Amino acid sequence: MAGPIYIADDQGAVRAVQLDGLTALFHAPSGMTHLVAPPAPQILDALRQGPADARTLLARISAVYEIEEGSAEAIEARLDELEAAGLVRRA
Amino acid sequence: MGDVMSEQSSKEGVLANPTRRTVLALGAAAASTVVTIRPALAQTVGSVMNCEIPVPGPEHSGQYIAADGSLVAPGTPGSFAPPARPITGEEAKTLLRGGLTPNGMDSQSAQAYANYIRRLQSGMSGFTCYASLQLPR
Amino acid sequence: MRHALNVAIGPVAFRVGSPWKAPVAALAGLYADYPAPADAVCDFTVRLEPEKPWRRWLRPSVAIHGDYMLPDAAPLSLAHGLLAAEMGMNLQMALGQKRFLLLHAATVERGGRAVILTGESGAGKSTLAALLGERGWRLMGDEFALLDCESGLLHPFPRAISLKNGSIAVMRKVAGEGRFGPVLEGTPKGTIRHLKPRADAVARMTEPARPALILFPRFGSERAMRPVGQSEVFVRLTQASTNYVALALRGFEALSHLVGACPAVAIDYPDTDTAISLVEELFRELPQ
Amino acid sequence: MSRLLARILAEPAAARALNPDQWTPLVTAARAESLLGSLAFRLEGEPGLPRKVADILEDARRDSEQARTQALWEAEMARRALAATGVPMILLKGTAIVAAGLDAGRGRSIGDLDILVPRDRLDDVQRALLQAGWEWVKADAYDDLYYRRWMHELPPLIHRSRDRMIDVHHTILPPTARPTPDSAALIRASIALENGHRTLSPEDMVVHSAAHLFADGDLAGGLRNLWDIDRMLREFTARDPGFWPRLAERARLHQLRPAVARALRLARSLYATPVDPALAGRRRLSDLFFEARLLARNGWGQPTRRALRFAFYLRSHWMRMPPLMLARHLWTKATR
Repeated sequence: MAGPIYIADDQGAVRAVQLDGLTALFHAPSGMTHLVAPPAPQILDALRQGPADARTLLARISAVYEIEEGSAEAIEARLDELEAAGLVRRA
Repeated sequence: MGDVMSEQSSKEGVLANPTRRTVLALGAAAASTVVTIRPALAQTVGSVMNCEIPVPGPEHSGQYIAADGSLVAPGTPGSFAPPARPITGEEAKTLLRGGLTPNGMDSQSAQAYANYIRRLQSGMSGFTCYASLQLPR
Repeated sequence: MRHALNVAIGPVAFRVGSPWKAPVAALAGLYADYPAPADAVCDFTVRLEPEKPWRRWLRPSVAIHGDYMLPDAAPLSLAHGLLAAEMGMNLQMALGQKRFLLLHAATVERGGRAVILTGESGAGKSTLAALLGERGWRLMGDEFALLDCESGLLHPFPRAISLKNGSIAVMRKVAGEGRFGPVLEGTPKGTIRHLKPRADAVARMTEPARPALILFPRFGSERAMRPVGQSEVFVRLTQASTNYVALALRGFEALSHLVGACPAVAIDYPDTDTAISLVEELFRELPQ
Repeated sequence: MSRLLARILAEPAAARALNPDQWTPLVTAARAESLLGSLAFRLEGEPGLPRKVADILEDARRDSEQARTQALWEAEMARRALAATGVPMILLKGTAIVAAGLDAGRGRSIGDLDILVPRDRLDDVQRALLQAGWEWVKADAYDDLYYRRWMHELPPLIHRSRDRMIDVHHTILPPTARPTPDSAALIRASIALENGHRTLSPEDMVVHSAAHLFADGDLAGGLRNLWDIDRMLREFTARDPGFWPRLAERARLHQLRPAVARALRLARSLYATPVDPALAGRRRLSDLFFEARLLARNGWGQPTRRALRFAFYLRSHWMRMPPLMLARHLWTKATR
């Protein structure tokens, strides 16, 4: 069964600066700054290709990166965090 | 300044130009990957005010403080009378770290006061002072 | 307000008023060499007034009010009116400053390049900056560094240095009695005495400098230094800033630029001489 | 000083005649009345301002842009939190004004998020907000009971990570107040904005502002609220010639015609607002007291006219509660 579908703000809404290992994001709609660690930036990028549920996202990400087994739960946990921060929303 | 910014910005995004087959750890379900910067006053508070926390606040004056920091009717068994004067910012800092008990308080009531302070929420007397004592979240 | 003083400190002008004469007179003494605000317009107003009307005469206590105020601020005794004025001005900066990114940091400058000293209160940055200010550096400020979001330059905020307890004697050895304000005993922070910055620091208070080095000094341990990574510097500076969030994108850009442009080092020191030699050494090693 | 502030707001060109030493008191009074942002937008582009004044006003404009971003973001987060419940969420007060892009929102300071929802959906709303990270601002049992029994809103909630408060209203005046606005009509007439939010209809927004100003409080911050009314009246009447009769009709429906009439008279007096004379009615002696209360602020930002302020404070309690209840309320507050 498919989980909830998530949407990310487009690239223009977010300014990103790399700071050794972490990414500082300025999110214009909220005026808030978030420091995010991998895999959060990768998830946001994958989600910008179009709305998706956790399973689709996992597929998009594993097309590019080597990832461990059984990662759907971890992706969902990351999406929950990103949703709480307002960086992604449910469709 | 604009130049440096555009060099640093990940304009292309991470996926557009990835290192093929880089290992990406998705992390444990419980780990956190987002830290949000909050407004801060903590470091400057000593410079901007002489801060104190009334226990309890004037809106609840007369009530006693239970060991868990909640407010109860005066004389409730196991509860403590309020301190004679407000707790200063410095004392609160010491109390919250479980350090020495300020003068004129016994350790059990000090513990109850510390718990009261921990339960303060925005809008209550003393909250700004308490919030300012917090380490960065 | 019966008594009032307008004073400019760096790019910021204050109006301080009180129904009592003493706090305003003390402040006027300390800031006698500072210019009056340009255009006769002040950025911020501070009121040092009785909390309740009868408190003007009966056990007088000074409440710190003004354009910006905080709940939970307790009044000070009238004898500590000068400290109340200092806190009142700091409070306006902390809550009301929206032009510059405000960092809770001391700043010193040499050859147009500035060193930012920041860290928790009590780390000794104020005393260290004051000492550097007597040893060939220009003191730009002991409390707040003002980062211009457009130019990336630091503006001075050379208010009178607020010395606490032991550091009063340290500074008394290197600065003449004439530069000190009255001794304020028994304040919530202990004994306090204000030191006027050197004349050149006041004369050059509108002259900005380019940030070159960020230091996180810590007093009390063996001499040590440790480079600090960019993300740690970024987060620590957001926590040292009272207006980072309020400045939104301008703050983000200014701070990320600062963090990208300046090396950052945490330094531990057992005594001030060691601290000064560490600062000199790190400053010499900077690329020209 | 507040009178000068009101005058410059109404007629920005008058700022050219100010002496240099009038500016600091003006800025201080404007800050104390939460009107500095509005003043800054009114004086934008005004020639001949002292350099320092121009800087202060520029900072104020930028600051209010940030306040606007934060307010709209909080509304968006509430909208997301309530989306699954299907409850219509209507923005009120400052957030509604900026969400609708009204003139009154230019430079406006905004505090808590205020929303209006149908009374019979309060439980769903409460549940959804608590689940999305809002928490009760701790209140003891008495306060809680007080809110639930007598107030027009839930006890305030605060978001645990964003530290912003939300007030959830089910009507626009306490049920104990003498006028009883028709909350079902408010909700029925509400309008959808392009950005996905809802606000009250223009007429109801003015009625709500007037109710908030004169029927629900001690007039603290009243100069700013009256400025909202001035801006809205000018904008709504310019857009739509049929506005005045509909405003009159809505004011009658919500039993708030006297409050609306007084708002019109005071706006005309302080901000030179063009108003419908029939709806505004004849000037009353008591208008002078309201005017004096609204202007009770000096150039040091200090409140003045202590006795008058206290009288209005008592009035605010008197209006909200029947006498017996007021006595009980004050007794409980005094004895605990």
